Amino acid sequence: MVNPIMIFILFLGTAFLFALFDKIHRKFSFAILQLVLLINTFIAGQWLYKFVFTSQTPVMIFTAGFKPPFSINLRMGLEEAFILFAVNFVGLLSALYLSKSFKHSKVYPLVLYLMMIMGVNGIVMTRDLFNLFVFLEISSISTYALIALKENEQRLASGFKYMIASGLASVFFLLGTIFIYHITGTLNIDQIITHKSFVITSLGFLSVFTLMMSLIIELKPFPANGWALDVYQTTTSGVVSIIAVANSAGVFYAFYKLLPLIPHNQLLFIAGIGIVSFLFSNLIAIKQTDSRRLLGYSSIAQIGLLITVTALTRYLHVKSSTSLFIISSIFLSNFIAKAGLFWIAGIIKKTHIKEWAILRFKPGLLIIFGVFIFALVGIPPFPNFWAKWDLIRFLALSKLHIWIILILLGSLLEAFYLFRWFGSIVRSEQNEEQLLQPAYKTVPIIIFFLLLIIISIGIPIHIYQFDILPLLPIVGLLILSIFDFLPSKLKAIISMIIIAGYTLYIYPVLSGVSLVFAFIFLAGSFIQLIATMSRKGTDKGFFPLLVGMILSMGSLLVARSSLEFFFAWELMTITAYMLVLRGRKAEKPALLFILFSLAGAYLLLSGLSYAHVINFSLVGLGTIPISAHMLPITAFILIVVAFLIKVGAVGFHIWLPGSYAEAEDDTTSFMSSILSKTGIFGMLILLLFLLKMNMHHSALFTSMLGWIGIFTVFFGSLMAIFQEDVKYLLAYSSMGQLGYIVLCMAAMSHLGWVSGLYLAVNHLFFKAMILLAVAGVISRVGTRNMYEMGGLIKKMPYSFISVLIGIIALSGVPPLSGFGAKWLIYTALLEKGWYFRAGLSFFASAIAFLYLFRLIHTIFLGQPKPQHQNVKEASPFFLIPQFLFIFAIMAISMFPNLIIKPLSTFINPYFASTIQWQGNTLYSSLGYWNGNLVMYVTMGVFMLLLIWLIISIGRVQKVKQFNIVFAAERPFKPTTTHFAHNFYAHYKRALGTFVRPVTTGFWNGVGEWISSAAGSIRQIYSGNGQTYVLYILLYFIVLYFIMGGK
Amino acid sequence: MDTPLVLKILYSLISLAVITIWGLSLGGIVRKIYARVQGRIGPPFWQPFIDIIKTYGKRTAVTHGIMFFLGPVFRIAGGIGTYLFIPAILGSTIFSNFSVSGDVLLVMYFIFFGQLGMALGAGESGHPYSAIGVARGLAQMTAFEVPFALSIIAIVIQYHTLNITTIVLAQQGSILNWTLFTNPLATIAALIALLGMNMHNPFSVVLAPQEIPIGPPTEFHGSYLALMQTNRGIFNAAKLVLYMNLFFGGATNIFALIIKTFSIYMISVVVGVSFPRFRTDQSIKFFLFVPTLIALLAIIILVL
Amino acid sequence: MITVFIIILGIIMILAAIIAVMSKNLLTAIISSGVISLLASIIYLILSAPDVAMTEAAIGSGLTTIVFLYALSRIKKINKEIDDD
Amino acid sequence: MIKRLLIIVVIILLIVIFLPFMKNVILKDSLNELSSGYVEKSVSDLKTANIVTAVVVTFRGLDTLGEVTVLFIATAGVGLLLKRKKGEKSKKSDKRPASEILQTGASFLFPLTILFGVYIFLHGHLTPGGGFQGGVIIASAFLLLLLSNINFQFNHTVLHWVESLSGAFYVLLGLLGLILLGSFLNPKFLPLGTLGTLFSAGAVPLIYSFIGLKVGSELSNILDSMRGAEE
Amino acid sequence: MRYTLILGFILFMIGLWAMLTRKNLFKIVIGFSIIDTGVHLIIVTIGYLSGKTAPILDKLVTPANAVQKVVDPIPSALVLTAIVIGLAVTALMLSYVVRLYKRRKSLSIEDYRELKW
Repeated sequence: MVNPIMIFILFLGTAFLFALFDKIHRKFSFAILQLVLLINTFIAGQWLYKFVFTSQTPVMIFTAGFKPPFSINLRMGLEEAFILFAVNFVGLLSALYLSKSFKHSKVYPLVLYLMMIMGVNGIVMTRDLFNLFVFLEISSISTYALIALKENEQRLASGFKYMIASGLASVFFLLGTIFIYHITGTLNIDQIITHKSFVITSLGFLSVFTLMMSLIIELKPFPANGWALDVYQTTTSGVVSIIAVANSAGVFYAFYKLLPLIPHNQLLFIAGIGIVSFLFSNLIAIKQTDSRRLLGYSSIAQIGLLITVTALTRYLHVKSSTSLFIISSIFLSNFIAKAGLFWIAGIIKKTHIKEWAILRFKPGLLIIFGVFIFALVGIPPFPNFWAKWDLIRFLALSKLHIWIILILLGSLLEAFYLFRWFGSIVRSEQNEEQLLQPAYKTVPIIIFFLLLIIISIGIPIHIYQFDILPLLPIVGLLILSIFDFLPSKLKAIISMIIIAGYTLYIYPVLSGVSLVFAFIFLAGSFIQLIATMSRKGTDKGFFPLLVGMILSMGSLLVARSSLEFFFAWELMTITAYMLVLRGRKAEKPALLFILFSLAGAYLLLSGLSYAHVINFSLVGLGTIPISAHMLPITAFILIVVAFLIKVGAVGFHIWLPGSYAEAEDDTTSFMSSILSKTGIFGMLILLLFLLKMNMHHSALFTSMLGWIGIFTVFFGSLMAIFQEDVKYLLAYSSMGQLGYIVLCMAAMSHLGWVSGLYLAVNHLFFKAMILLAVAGVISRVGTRNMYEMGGLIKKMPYSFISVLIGIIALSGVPPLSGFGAKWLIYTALLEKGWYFRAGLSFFASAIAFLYLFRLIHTIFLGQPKPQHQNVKEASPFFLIPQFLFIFAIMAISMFPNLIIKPLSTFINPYFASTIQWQGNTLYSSLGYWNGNLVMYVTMGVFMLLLIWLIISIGRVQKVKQFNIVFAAERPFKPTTTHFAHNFYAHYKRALGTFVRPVTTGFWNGVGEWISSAAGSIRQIYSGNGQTYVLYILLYFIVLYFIMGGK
Repeated sequence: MDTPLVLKILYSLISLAVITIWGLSLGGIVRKIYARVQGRIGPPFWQPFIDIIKTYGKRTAVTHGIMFFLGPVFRIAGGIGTYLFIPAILGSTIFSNFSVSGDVLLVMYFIFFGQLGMALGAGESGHPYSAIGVARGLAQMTAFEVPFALSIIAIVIQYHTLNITTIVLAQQGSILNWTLFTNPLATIAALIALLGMNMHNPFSVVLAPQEIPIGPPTEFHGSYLALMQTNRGIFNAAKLVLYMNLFFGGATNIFALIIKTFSIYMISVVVGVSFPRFRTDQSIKFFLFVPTLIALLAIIILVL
Repeated sequence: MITVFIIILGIIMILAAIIAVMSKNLLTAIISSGVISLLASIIYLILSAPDVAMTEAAIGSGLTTIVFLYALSRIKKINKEIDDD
Repeated sequence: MIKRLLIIVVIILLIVIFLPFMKNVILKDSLNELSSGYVEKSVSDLKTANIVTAVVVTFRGLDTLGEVTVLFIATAGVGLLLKRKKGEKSKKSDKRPASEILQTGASFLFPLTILFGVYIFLHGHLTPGGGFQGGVIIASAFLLLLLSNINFQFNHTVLHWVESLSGAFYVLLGLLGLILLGSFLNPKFLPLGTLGTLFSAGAVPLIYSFIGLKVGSELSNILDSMRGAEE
Repeated sequence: MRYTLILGFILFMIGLWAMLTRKNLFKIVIGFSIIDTGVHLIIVTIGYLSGKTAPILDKLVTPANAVQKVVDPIPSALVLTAIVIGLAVTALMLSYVVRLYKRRKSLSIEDYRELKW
């Protein structure tokens, strides 16, 4: 093992001789610089390897031949090795990134660069308080100087502000150090910590406070951090990435080292400092348009989070390995992502975030950018995700509710601006511009990207002992990414094969209700994949995401623990988000989608954490004996709201119409007919737990849930009838239908669940059918506004048929399967005694009839438009799945027992059955229904009459358009003759009050409020360096009094 | 099923024939009464039969397309189906129809079948008036379905069953056992809904002869119209039979059926002649307010 | 005796500091701040820290002042260049 | 005005907060364990008469190495900011040359000053002063030259070599301690000698000398940069 | 020597006052160096033991009585370092001032605040 002191020797030896090396040639000196960083990375890596993979214990390195406290000693342990490795590695890469700047600069920047990295190394290793000060100064002073690299006015101004702020902080450090020395008589950190009882005296407290405040100010807490933002905004990319990650890492580690000095009861204040920084930085970032300043805010926020987490885990006495894992995961996510993003910023060379749109033409870089952003937000499998999981779990365990709320709130704000940025890039309409991507700049980015991926895969496997099963979605995604160059049709087939294979693979563990959902998720997807073959060209990116999403849904079914469930859930969310974002106008809807989904995911996360005893999954349901306290009421509510968001329950629905409608047309059908059911699946698991543990007040909760369900049905249907855009109409319709399912599940009875599952399956059939048909139509006519269509029945008869069957099935008109759903629902509701809900749902189903008629009428009936004269029938790829679904609907309409019987069997373990079969007649406690006979009677009557009509009429002439009775005049403009626009104007007059956008208004209000808050808070950053110094002092004073200084 | 299928079909045909004749006659009678009220002599009560025979006799020359063609078929199949799923006379094998297929929910939803077909047929004709009429009709339908459904829910609460035969059975014995008396609020609500269903004044804006010639059926003629006229008789009667079963103690023989359906129909007629026409939004608001509240009250009383 | 001496030195230092801060003339300010260091080094001597005293005298009052003066002169030079242009 | 008021309030509050620093400090009258240990060890183990030097060069040698580094960084930083790039023209200074007396005096004093500086750091382990103080004196010698002769150009090559090599040797001495005695910056690999003589205290005087050279050349460099010299 | 301690803090506050209120960049740097001087004074005071002599062995201070005779050498060692660091920072700050002035021809800190929010 190489003595870690060699790191310093190497750094200093080369730095001191650097001027001489440089006299030989810049290439030579630069190579030396690279070599030093490489060797040091290697040394640190070697230690890291030892600590991780062998039972190496931390070592102390003494200097000057004396033992501490007489001499300064260094420590090399797991934490140190980890940070040193990261810092030296990022130093190496950033040096590569800067190679061109270095080539043309004076010799000084190279030296300064080396010293900056060495400073951080020293900060991390030293165990002597004053030595820490020296190294802090080394790294700050070299930073001050490096800020002026490629000098311009703004860099100078920001550098100066940085110097006075940081200079003040170091004065505080010095003051604290000397008084601590005065009290304890030592400068050795470990000794000081063992004597830490001195902190209770007023002098002791003040000393420690001053010392810690110095470090905290160096960590740039809100609001005492204006100078840091200026530095982030202006400094050249290669340098700022080091400042943002390596320097911060060093200071953070110093803070971590000294944290034991803080008395236990004061730790929460420290955590508070962090959380304030986290929340407000993320809040203000919302208003930020300068890309680097935005990244700066994000960095500061992440450091704030780190401070919070460190203080909290310490406060909670979390096991050191666990807390280390949490902290290092958050650290690493930010470290890699932020460095990468700043590097990318240097390639883009644009300041405004909108101008980053040029990334759109560089798919590789865009993917990397996206991955970095996802890593920051904490999307699985990136490290932040795992950290968040463990962290929230601990907080929930210790009942630190407010911290959970604040942390998740801040994360949501962060997700908001990051995803907004991402979305605006993907969906911008900016033209392509030349973008130089020199290798020396891209290589570091790619290396970090790969590193991130490797770590992200490693964590679940090594730390959480994941086997391949929960990781299959990622595998699927990767496989399809490899084949992404193939034409769409081929990829669709590969996707189908993968899904089929996956289904076979998981089939043995499926049973009962999971079979039903497997059918919906996997078989449903399989069939709809046929429609995706209509895509032209290679259509990059679509299939990997789609397969990822589908397999994640499959993962939900076979999850064995809460973690696996949540993992799959988040994976599904993010892939769905990316799919939505592919829609042409999907920027805003996709943002809403991801925001609400993430909010839901965070609720789920906290809910699962509160109910940490249970394994929230179908499999987990049977594993342990369950008692009532395992699912606290808070957990129940949190989880249920999470799923309600997913199904788009009223109040949380505003994300739904836009994202369903603006996604690509075939994607919409996946989302609406399949993805939406995941919320139902989750709710089902939750209700099963509820059922098993006999929770107090559970009747009240399910009753509330029922009301939410029925209001979702009502408002969804009502809003659907006023839509002019066919996809919005169908989106609202989905919302309504999902509401029915929620209502049924909430009934908590055998019949209720049977009807819920029945409707879920049925909804898959008819909604997929209608949406695919509509997608086919849109693909031909090129518009989504229904009033711009009309009379298409003659051009697209097959699509018409499937829409017709679809709407009959949806509206519940006998004899098709939809009536079965209605019959089951009403019987269940009446049996349950939910009379008003039954009444309202009857009203809603009548309203559904309105929008369905409008759908079929305005598209297929009425007057055709002249521009659609040459429209052809939709592509067979759209038609094939539709007809498969028609077949399915016909089958279960004829023989409802085909589906109801198995469903009933699946539900039997949970509820006593209240239905029975006599032949083909289904008897409930209230009524009966013979689907078979209804079909025969109806068809019989219908056929008889049809034959009669054909016979009685004889030959008829098929007339042309406009050959209609029209008060002696012939209308000649189809546009005016086709009664389609604002179809239900009178209805709006009557019931318009119910569809006033109250919810949208509410959420808009929330958004505006947040935005204006951000706008006014950021005014504190006046740009004046002196004001920033004043803030630092105020911050110092206020905190002193808050923390109860005596 | 005790009765063999062939026999069952035969019985149903008989039952259907009877109800068709009665339904059409009822229409004639009502027109007569209208005329008398307005001081005219009016057509004879068999006028509907004549009309139907006449329209059948006309040449059916034009079709606008397949749905246009199927529309009337849907419509009358809906009417016939609705009737066939209701047991018309208690205890009668002939008039029990195909009520074994389903309960009152089936009947309620089967009503939509005809509506939908009609709407589709009218839609394909491409005539704007048809579309306007359909929009109005459907909108109004959603509104009157609410009190109707609520009063049926009230009945279900009352009798703990969805089975029409059982409901009728429960009302036997005394006139006081009728739902009309045991649950007057529900009955009133349902009767108001019936006004809308029959599209008589004040809820006749769907057909609005002056504004949008005759609404949805504008483009239909010849055999199409004949089918629809027939349906008007059957469907009308079917609804009345349903009401009779649910609220008026059902019928144990054909005469009771005739008397009761006539009386129920008269109620709507009387109201019809004495009110002006509502606009669609007015009628929607009306249905969702007065009768809905009444029906809700009925349910609340029952639950308590 | 020493205490009185220190108090007198202290008062002079404070005065010098105030002059350094308040003076409109930069040169005066720079010289005053040099004086502070110089006096501080005397105090260090009194406090039995001759090493520190030497360093403070050499670096704090000597070099620092010179660096200040150099900076000032460069600024004046820049001004002159503007005037020349 | 409000801001001014706020500043006053801030300073008053800071004074209030810092009161314990002034009030509660119990000024001691005997050495604590650590410092008495230093006194004993520097006498017995290091044979260094100037205990501060023992602390600076040996016990807290890493600090001093860092300190030299800080100066080094400052040199580089000032150089980065203020040195003209090679070949970049500077306006001819129209300053009047210094008087003859000053020029002559300077060239006379220059070697003497250098010598004095060297003396200071060579005796760092015996008397007050040491590498830093000596280094500053060396730098002041150069300053003298600069002041007396405005067109004076440092011989950069020599300066670079001195600066680089003295730094490197400093590190090398530390490394020798590591190699020979197992710990970095351990000066005991040279004979300790007798307390109070020039050749005592192991490698301490050697180290301090390199520090002196290093500091001297660095400070000269800073001054040179401040003056606006070429790279 | 509580006086020097207090003196140190007074210098600290005066320097702080300069940093907060003077608009001139030079004055801010001067303020900073005054703060530094104050802090150095504080540190040295902490090491002082009343009535003791410098930690250098000579005729009066022998190896035998050194422990009883000398002041604490550690703060002195620390201050040495701190002074040098202070010089480094000051020199760098002044370089910035020169460069800023070269570009903007202004010494007022209020002229350098276009970066904000």
